[in-house]
Order: sequence, then structure tokens, then C-alpha cells
Amino acid sequence: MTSLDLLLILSGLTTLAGFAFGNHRAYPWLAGIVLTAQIVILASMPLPMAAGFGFEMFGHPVGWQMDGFGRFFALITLGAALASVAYTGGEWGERYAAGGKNLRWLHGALAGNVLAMLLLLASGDLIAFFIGWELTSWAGFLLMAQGGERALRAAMRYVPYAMAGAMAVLGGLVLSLTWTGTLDLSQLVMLVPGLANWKLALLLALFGTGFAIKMGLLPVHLWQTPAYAEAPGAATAFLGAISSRMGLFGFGLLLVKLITLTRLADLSFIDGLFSARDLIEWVAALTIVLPTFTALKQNDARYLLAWHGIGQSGYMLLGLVIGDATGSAGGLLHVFNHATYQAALVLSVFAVMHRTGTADLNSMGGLVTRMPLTFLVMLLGIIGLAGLPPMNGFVSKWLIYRSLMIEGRPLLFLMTVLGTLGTILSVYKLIHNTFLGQLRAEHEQIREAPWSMLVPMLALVALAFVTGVAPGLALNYVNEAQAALGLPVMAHTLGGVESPRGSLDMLWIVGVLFAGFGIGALLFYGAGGRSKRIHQLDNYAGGHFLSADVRYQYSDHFYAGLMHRIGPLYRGSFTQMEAALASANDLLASLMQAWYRQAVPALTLLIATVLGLAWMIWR
Amino acid sequence: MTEFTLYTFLAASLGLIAIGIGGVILSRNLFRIVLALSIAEAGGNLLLVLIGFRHDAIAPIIEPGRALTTMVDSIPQAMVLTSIVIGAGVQALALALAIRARASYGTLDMGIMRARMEADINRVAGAESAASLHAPASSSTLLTERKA
Amino acid sequence: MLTRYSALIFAAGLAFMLFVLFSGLPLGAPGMVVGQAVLDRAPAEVGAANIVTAVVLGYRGIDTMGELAILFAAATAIGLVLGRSRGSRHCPPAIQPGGFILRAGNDMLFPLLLVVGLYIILHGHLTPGGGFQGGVVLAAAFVLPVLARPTDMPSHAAMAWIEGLAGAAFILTGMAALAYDRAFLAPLLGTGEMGALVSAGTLPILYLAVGLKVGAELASLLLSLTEEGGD
Amino acid sequence: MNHSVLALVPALPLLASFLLPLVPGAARRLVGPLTLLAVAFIGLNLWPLVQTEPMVLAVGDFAPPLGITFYADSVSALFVIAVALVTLVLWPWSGSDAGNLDRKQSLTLILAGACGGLAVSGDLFNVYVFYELAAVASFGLAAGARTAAAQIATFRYVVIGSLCSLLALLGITLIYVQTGTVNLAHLAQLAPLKLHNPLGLAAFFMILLGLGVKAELFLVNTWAPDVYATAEARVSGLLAGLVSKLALLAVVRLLVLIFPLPEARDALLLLGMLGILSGEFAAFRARDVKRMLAWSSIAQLGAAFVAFAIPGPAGLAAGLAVALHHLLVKPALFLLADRWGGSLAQITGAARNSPVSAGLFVLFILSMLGVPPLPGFWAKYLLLSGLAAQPEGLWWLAGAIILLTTVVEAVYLFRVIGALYGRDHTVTPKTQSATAVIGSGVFAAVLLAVAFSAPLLALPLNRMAVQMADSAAYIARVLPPVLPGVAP
Repeated sequence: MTSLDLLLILSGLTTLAGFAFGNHRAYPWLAGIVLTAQIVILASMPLPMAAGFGFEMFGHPVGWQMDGFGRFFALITLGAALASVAYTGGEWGERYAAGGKNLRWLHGALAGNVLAMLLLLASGDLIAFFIGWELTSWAGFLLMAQGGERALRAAMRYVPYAMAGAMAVLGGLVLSLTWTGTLDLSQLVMLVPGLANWKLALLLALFGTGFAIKMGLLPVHLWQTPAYAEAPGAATAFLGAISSRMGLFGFGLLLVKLITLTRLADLSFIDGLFSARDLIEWVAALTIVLPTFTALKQNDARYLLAWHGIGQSGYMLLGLVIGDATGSAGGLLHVFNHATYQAALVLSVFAVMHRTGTADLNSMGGLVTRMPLTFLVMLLGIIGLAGLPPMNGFVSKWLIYRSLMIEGRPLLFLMTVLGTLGTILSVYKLIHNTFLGQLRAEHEQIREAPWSMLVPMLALVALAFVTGVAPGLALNYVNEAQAALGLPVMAHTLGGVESPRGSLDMLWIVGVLFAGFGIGALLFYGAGGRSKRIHQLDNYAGGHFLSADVRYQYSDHFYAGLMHRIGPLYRGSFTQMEAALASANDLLASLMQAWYRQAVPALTLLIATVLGLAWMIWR
Repeated sequence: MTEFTLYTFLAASLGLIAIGIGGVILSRNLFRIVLALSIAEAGGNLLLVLIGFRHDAIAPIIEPGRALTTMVDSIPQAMVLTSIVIGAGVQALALALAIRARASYGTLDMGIMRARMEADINRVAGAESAASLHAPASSSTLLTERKA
Repeated sequence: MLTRYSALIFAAGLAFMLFVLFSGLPLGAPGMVVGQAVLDRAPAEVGAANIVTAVVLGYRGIDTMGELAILFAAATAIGLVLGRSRGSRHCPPAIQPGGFILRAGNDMLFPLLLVVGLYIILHGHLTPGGGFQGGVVLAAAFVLPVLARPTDMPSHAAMAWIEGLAGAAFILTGMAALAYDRAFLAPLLGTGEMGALVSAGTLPILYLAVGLKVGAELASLLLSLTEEGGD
Repeated sequence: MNHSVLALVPALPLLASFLLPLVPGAARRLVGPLTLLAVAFIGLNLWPLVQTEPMVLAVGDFAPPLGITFYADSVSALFVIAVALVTLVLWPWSGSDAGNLDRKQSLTLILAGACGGLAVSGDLFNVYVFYELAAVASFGLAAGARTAAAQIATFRYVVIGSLCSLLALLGITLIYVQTGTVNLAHLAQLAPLKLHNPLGLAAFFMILLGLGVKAELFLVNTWAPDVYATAEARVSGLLAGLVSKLALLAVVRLLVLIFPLPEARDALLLLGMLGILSGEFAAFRARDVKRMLAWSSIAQLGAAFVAFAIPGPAGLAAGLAVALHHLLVKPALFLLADRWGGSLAQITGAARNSPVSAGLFVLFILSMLGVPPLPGFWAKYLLLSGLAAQPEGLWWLAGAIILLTTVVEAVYLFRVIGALYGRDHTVTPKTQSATAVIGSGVFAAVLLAVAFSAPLLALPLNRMAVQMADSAAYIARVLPPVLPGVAP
């Protein structure tokens, strides 16, 4: 038995245990221990590691093998699962079970997701890949459907998307088999780049559609927000952190390994003006900008974060497709970074929800005095999400910006900057409307979130901070992934990058940052440290006289001025497109039913017989 | 039998088939539909006998003492026997169904019966009839997340 | 309107298509590949003077078994549809009995029909006719009295026994060949003398089974419909 | 083993059904199951024998092509086993009225006999007879629900069925005139000379429509939704699961042996595609589960037609996989739809009371959608890779249609799952009956066994397809080198 077998068996057992006694108090502990053990096993596994099992189907071997690229994603998966499981361990899980929901299903589905993803990430051929892909999709569905009626509806909306994606991947699988005669990834790597241009384009379209749907790329992103946002808290964190990254994993395999980026650039559309590579880069860029600005309009914290999840994936794909050492490292590192702070943010939102019972940004405020630690988590989280130092989000975004500039993509760079602008605006809305300003009367009695929830949140932001200060820790695994994909490997130090094309040393930056804070503090206190403490209810008065019993919170119509300018640009085109598709589908369905409701089927039979005979006779 | 008669028979059998099928389509009355079916089947059977016919032959029965001469093909004759029996069974069953349906619905009109059947099926299933949906069928799945 | 015209046009079209198909064929002078071989070999292999019978019960015996089953299935299905419990004697209420002429005619015809039916069945391997034709005559013999005396229905139970046993006899005769290490439905007992009543081996037995089965089946089928009509 | 056991496959159930009303007392209820077990036993014994060398029976010891021949290769043996066992699972064990129960059991036995006959028959007209036998038995069973709606639905079924039988008979007539024989092997031998012309194709088209009625072929499948909605669930399962497959098998035999022509394949492909499209989309708008299943079954059989249209053993393997998978899944779903056949509102929250049945339902649905590693995936994989290996054009269009309609299929099937596990129910959903749970449990067990042993089953499947595709071997096996008394 190889250590990969052990890893998968442990996951399988956790899944069974989750379904069997996930409602037991001890289960989160058990799962946590197993997940930790799995992380250790995975991290210490020599690569590439083949599984001891496998079978042959219709003459094609089906097997599993973990390489550096898969391990990078697998580690994040296990980590996200660990944080989510820990989060459910205490009060949150009790409240969940008390609400009439079934913890066993939640835990089973969560562990099932991990198993499915590990199978996907370790696949050694396209059949194994597809098995993992489908399992991931439907385990994801199971997890999404756990949160009650609204979640079920959101999950239902996911169904056509997931199936369309799976079928596109299956179509690609079948075509690669037809054209190359093999399904083994190691052989496909050699054979696929040699295919004719139109075949490559078709493969790209099929596989790409599948992966894009999973990733939530424009224009097939609509399912993701409600499905992720409505899931139960721990599940939302897990889904938001890693689930849709499976699409990125697929893109990595497809674009970099199978088709290769050079062949991708050959696939040109308008007389060489616009290549498939440009297309993907622009899709990624638009995915950064549009969902980010949609997030800006959200009034539900969960939806806001889910929209950002879509937007951030654009950075990852963009970095990967640029394909130089710096950019691809940035893109991959962003997967990890995003997982850390996104999970922390989601968990903090659900911690607030746990206490206040709402995620509506218009009905909260001022909670900083009641939930300071949760506030800290969210603060650090949004710094990461906005891509500012000292959090890790800065490092990955810096790498991507850097690569865009060096590789000469100024327009794309502009788009990423625009996206970052939108991110900053909307995360400020998030933290302001939740924690800042005046405390609402109904929230006077709120207490800090319980430790069972705080610990995973704090651990996640701590991780985000540490890897922000010392990105070299994460970059080790990134390099491994780059090597496994055949990308140029970015040399790095503990603090960042050291190369003639541009250096970054986070240790220095953070040092300078904190030194700056220190100097500021020295100046402040040296100048006497004069400050005046006012009541929380005074902080919006702005000179107006308001008595203490009148609450005044600028949360509704946040950014009213900005929205006055850019509001007309929101068209809801994608929603309309989806609705149009659904209507067309309905029309077709009615037409087809008409066939089965005909009054005189014998007549159509007669007509068809005559026409068929005519065809056969005078063909 | 001359060539002409043979072709008359062919035309007759094909005509019977066409008339039968046309009758099935054009009748609304269940009993007439069954009649039309049996006409069409008669045409088919006639055709089947016809193809075994030989100009210069006798019926396929050996009479002791008579010299062996050419005989018509006996296999289509056996087949037509089978086909007639099948037709009889099916038509009797169809008649029985028509009788029962008339007892239940009080009519023999296919159009009315079909509508009643449709209504019955929908009633049993507790479903609205498809013709009277007030919203597209998919509205319960794809479009729910549109913000109201 | 559209339905009517298109039905007429396309029905004519179908007839035309079929005419095109069949008119090119050698009508009146068929190729007779297997047919000729059967004509040549049947007297020696089966021994029935009526070659059609040799085909129906010998060469294509399984088809005949299928036919019997179809009749049985139809009768059973009709019983199921019309909803009488098997064996129950359901008397249709208040039907006028037939007049004197009908009754007297029936009394005279009944034995005649019986004899004619059985004759046709038993000479099926010699002369035109056979189990199916004779069976229909038998059925008529049993349905006729119902017209004359509607209250006096023949017993369903007896019918069921004849149906079942006759059908079983056909299949069991076929299976008997297995005991002689022959194939299913192989003709046994030798061919006999061509043209004699006792000839053609097991064929008369099979035809008797067929005749009884068809007679009972058709009679019960007609009776079921009659009973229902009386409601 | 005496080759005559082949004849027993149809003869035993027919004998039993003739005698069933005469058997006294409690033993009467045992006749059917015992007969079916006997047929299954024959099939199981047949299976190893026919692996290398198909078995031929000249019925009545008349040398082929004079008499009727029965021919059993591994596909036939498999279907004989399937016929017996599936009928056994869907057997009418009990009913309110003893007399009607007798009749239903008789008809079910006849149906099994006819299906067995279709599996082994090697004679075109004999196929027609068994097909008609199956038709009459299924008419009776379909009307056996004894509601007025069932009777009208069945009447319409009878009308379509008899019209198409007439067409099939015309087709057989044409073939007989042209060749002078109805033996499949003999026809296969003569076909390149005499039937590979417009006339032969026209005959094939007519027979295709005729036999297509039961196989729910597009054009002649308008009866299916109404009949399945009104018949007893058991009967719907038998018709959709079993009878359709045997009709399909008969068509495929013709296609492989006599008409391996591109035009014939095109007809199958085109009608199959239309079947998929119409079935999946109509099911999308279905308001009750039974009719939804009926339409989805039409679509699945359309996929089977598409698969069988693919030339060579690849197509046969794909078609067999699709058909056998459907044979496992659809009867079980119809069994569960007995109680859960109504609108979605009627089954909302049903998983609470019947968690096992709901789980089984989900399992079957996932397999039908082709979620790996369930068998439905391998069937779909074979089908798609078979289509992709063909030159582009209609074949690839068919592949695209299959991929696209799976999405539609997923939507309406998941709608049922959503309802089963939903919470806000207005009516109390029915709990499942024990027979339905046990019956569908058996199918689920087989399905899972196939899923786990899929790598082991790939080889036999391929062997079956190769054996079935080898028409030269069929001819050589059935016909003696020199035909007795028949001019070449």
C-alpha cells in the first residue's frame, strides 16, 4: 500500500464515519485528527506517488498518481476541510443540529468532497479525471443542498451548469481518445500538442467550458454565488476556499500541460490578431472586473464574499495563462492565499450570523465593540482580499502585476487594477456595515463568537499573515506545482522573490511597515498622545446633535454617489441570457410534448411512412 | 388467371390497405376504427396470398394417383393463416376495450375519450394539465434566483 | 379539414409507393426458393397430402404454437378487460330468448356444425381446411345456441379446461419428440400412407389440439363479448 | 445438452400459462415463478455453452432453411436469463381479484415466453409471430389496470400497434417475394444479391417501424406516455424495461445480418436522435413522475438505437451496454413510481418516511445520468466513443445531442430528487410498498455489483458484440454448406 492509498482510504473512512455518526460530539475531533494526519502524509509524500490500485477498462488503464501540481491543491483542500470541521465542532454544530438539520449529512458530504477532490487531483488518466470530476460536482451538490430550502433551490440551479460542464468534459475526453488513441495523461502530453489546430480548438472549447463552469468564469458564473452563499457556514467556507479551484486545476492541466501555452498562442481567430490565449486572458480579466463590481452591490455579506470568490479566480487564471515564472507562480500562490483569507472571511461572517442571526449588511453595524476578535479576523481578511501588505494576498497579486507589466500586457494590467479598486471598495463596505459605526439597539447584548469558531478563524488569518511575511513557505509548493506542469520555476527566498526582473522581500516590507507604525506611534505619543474617547453612538454625528437613543448608521445605499455614476452600467445581461436559455428550453419542451399529444398519431405515422419509403426508394 | 387479373388483385389489396389506414385516421368512432383496421389487414393478407400465386400451378394438395405438377407456394398460405388469426385476436381485444370504454365514458368518440383520459391521468397524478400551466415549467428551477 | 385531405393524399401516396414496390416483382411467377424445396420434400418428410398443413404444423410448427398462444392471450386479455372472474357463471339479465325458428334451426344445426367442424379438423392433413377452419366452425356451433337461448350459457369452466388442455397437448406433443432424441415438434409415428386418414404421423393429433383450442378460444371470446353486450 | 432446450425457452412459459388456470389451489401461485426459474436455469446453462460456439436448433428436425431455426449466441443466452429474472422480479404476486390475478399471471407468462422466443428465434416470420404474441400479451397487461383511462390508452396502443404490424407484414412480404425465404441466415446469405437495393431498404424501413412500436422508436412511440401513466407500475416496468429490449434485439439482428447498409444505419441513427430529443425535452415538461419516466425511457431507447446504428462490434457493444443498463434501471424506477408516480407536490418530503427507497431512487437516477463509477457511465462512454470514432457529420451531431440532452435530463431528474428530500410539503407523501422496495433493491444490488465488477465485464461484453457482429459465422453455423434441394 502506497502512502497515496493510505491518504485516499483515510478520506473514504472519514466519509463513511461522517455519514454514520457525524452528529456525535467526538466526530469533529476525530475528523480533525485524521485530516491533520492526511496533511502530514501528503506533505511528506515523495513525488510522483502512484496509487497501488487501479483497473483496466476497455483496454485503457485507469490509475491514480499524485504529482506536485495535484499536491499543491490537495494540501489546500485538506487544510480548508480541517478549518471547516473545526468550526463545526462546538456551538455552531449544536445550533445547526438543533435547527432540525442533519449534521451527519453535512459531515458526510464534506468528507465526501475531500475524497472526490483527492481522487480528482491524483488522477493519472482522463477516465480517473472524469470520475473525480463528476464525484466532485455531485458531492458539491450534496454539500450545497444542506442549508435548507433556499440552499436546495440554489443547488438545483447548479445542476444544469454542473451537468453541462461534466458533459463538455466527457465530450473532450472522448474526442481526445478518438484523436490520440490514449487516455493516459503522460502519453496525451506528448500527443495532444501535435494535433491540428481545429482539433485543439475543439478540445479547448469542450474542456474549457467544463472547467470554466466549475471555476465560475464569465459568462457561466451565475450558479456559483447563491450555491456557495446559501450553504451552511462551514460548507460555504470550504466551497469558497477550494471547491471551484478544481476548475483551475483542470485549466492548468489542459492549457499548460496538454495543449501547451505556445500551441495555445498559435490558435488564432482573426488572422492572427486574436489568439485563444488572448481570449482566455481577457475572459479572466473580465471575470476579475465584473463580478467584483457586482459584489459591490450586494447587501448580503455571504453573497458579497461569494462574488469576490468568482472575481479572485480571474487573477489565478490570468497568472497561470501568462505562463512566465513570475505570473504562474503568482496565479498558483493566489489559490493558496485566497483559500486562507476567504475561508477566514466566510467563517467570520458566519460567526457574526451565529450571534446576530443575519448577514444583511443593512441591519448590522458597530459590532466591533462586541466581537473584537471576529473584527480582527475580518480586518486582516479584507486586507488580504484587497491585496495589501502585510497579508499574503499582496504577494500573489504583486507577482501577477509584475508579470503583466514585464510581459507587456498593459490593458490587462489596467483591468486587474480596476478589479482591485472594486475589491477595496466592496470589502470596506463589508467591514464598515458589519463592525463599524453605531451599534444597533437589538445587538447590545451580543457576545464574542465562541472559541470553537474563533480558533479556526484566527488560525486561518495567522496563516495568511505568516505566509504574507514569509511567502517562501508557500512558494516551495508552488515551485513544485510549476515544475510538475512544466512551467519555468520561479526562484524564491523566504521573504519573496529575488530576480533581475524585479525583487520582492516581504520581510523587509513588513519590517518597514511595522517600523512605520512604530514611528507613527512614537510621534503620536511623543507629541503628548492627546486623544478623546467618545461614545460609540457619537461617531456619526458629524456636528449634528443627536441624542444617544437615535441610531444613525450609513449602511443603506452605501456608495450612493458612486452608484449614481456606475449604476446604469449594471445590465443583468447574464441573468437575462440564462433566462433566455431556459425559455428556449421550455419552448422546445412544449414542442416535443406536442408530438406525444397529437390527436391522430396514425396520420403522422402514415406521412412518415410515405416519406421514409420515398427516401428509401428514390434516395 | 391473366396478368391483368393479377394486377387487379394487387391494386385491390393495396387499395384495401390504403382505405383501411385512411379509415383509421379519419374515423372518430372507436368501432369504425376497428373496422378500418380489419379492412387494412385484409388487404395485407390478400397481398400475402397473392405473392405465392403461380400462373401455371394448382393448389398444394397432393392427390394420390394424380401426376405431380407444379403447385403454388404453400409457405405464404401458411403465413397468411397465422396473420389472420393474429388479426382476429387483436381486433377482438380492441372491440372489448371499446365496449368497456363506452361503458365508462358513455361515448365512442375518440376525441372526447382522449380528452377524458388525459384529464383522468392528470387528476390521478395530482398534476395540472400541461396546457394550463401559468408559468414555464422550468420556472421552478432555473429562474428562482432572479431577484424579485 | 387539413387532416382529412392530408390523410387521403398520403393514403393514396402509400398505395402508390407499395404499387411501385410490388409491381416490379415477379408476380404470378415467384422465385420459390424454399417454397419449392418444401413442395419437393414435404411428402417424404411429413407425409401430409395437404402441403399447407405440412408447413403449418411441420415446417412452421412454432408459428402455430405462437398463434395458439396469441388466441389464448387475446381471450385472457378480453377476460381481464371485461372483468369476469374465471369460472363464474354470469347470466346476462333480461334478454329476450330467441324465437321458435331460431331455436329449432339451432337444434338442427348444432349437431351438423359439430360434425362438419370435426371433419374439417380431422381431414386437415388431407384436404383444404384444418384446425383453424374447423375450430371456427366448432366455435360457431357453440355460440349459436347462445343466440337461441341467451340464458343458457355454456360453462366457462369447461371452456377453460378445453383451452388449457388442448394448448398443452400441442406443446406436449412437440416435447414428446425430445424423448426420441429428436428436435422439438419433430413429426413422430412415421409418415404413413399418403392420403390415408391415419397418416402424416402426429399431425392429426396436433391439428385436433389446434382445432379444439381455436374452437374453445373463439367461443369463449365471443361469449365474453356477448355477455358484456347484455349489460 | 439437447438443442431442443432452445425451443423450451418460449414453449415452457406458454405451456405453463395454458395450464395455469387448471392447476388447483395454492399450487397455482407457484406455477409462474417455477416456470421462470426453469427458464432462467436453461439460460444459465446455455450461457457457457454458447460462448464459443452458438447453438442452433432446427425445429422439427427440418433442415434449415426449410423449417424454423432457433439460434442462440451469448447475447441470446443473456437475454433469456434477463427475461426470466426480470419477469420474476416484476411478477404479479398478489391482486385483489383471484380470477384477474390468474389472468395477469397467464399473460405475464405469455409475455415472458414471447420475449424468450424473440431472443432465440432465427426466422423472420417467426420473429413477427413472437412479436405479435408479446404485443397481445402487453395489450392485455396494459389494460389490466382496469381503469377507463387505461383502456383508452391501450386502445390507442392497439391501433398504432396493429397498423405497424401491418407495415411489418408488408415488409416481410416484400422480402419473401424478393428472396423466397424467411430464414435469417438464408436471408443474410442472399441479401447482398437481392436485398441491398431500394426494395430491400423499403422492406427494412417498414419492418423497423413495425418492430419499433415496442422498442419505443420515434414515430411510433406516441402510445408510450399514456400507457405507462395508466398501466400498473409493474407492467410499465416490464414493457419499458424488458419488451422494448427484445424488440430492439430483433431489429438489431436484422440490421446486422441482412441490412448492414449505411442507409439503414442512417434511418436508425436519425430516428434514434429524434427519439432522444423528443423524449428528453418532453420529460422536461412532464408534470408527473410516471410520464416523466416514460419519456425518459423513450430517450434512453433512442440512445440505444443510435448506439446500434454504429457499424461494427463497437456499436453493438455500446448498444448492448446502453440497453442492458436501461433494462436494469427503468423497471426499478417504475416499481418505485407505483407509489411515487404523481406530481412533485405529492412526493415532496417522501424521503423522510422511506429513506431506503429514496436512496435507491437517487442511485438509479445517478446511474441513468451516467455519473461514474455507476454502470450508466460506462454505457455512455462506450456510446460516445463509438460515435466519435465515426467520421464527422450525423454521428457527431448525435454525440452532441446526447451530451446536451443529458443536461436537460439532469434538470428534470434532480427536480425529483429535490422533491423527495424537500421539506415544505403540503400533502403527506405515500410510503413505499415492501414489494417495490424489495424489487428495486434487487435491481440496485445488480447495478452495484456491475459497477464494482465493471472492469471484469468489459471483456465479455466485447466478446458478445464480436460474436453478434459476425454474420458470416451465423450463416455458416445455421446453413449447411450445400442447401438441400435449394438452388443457390
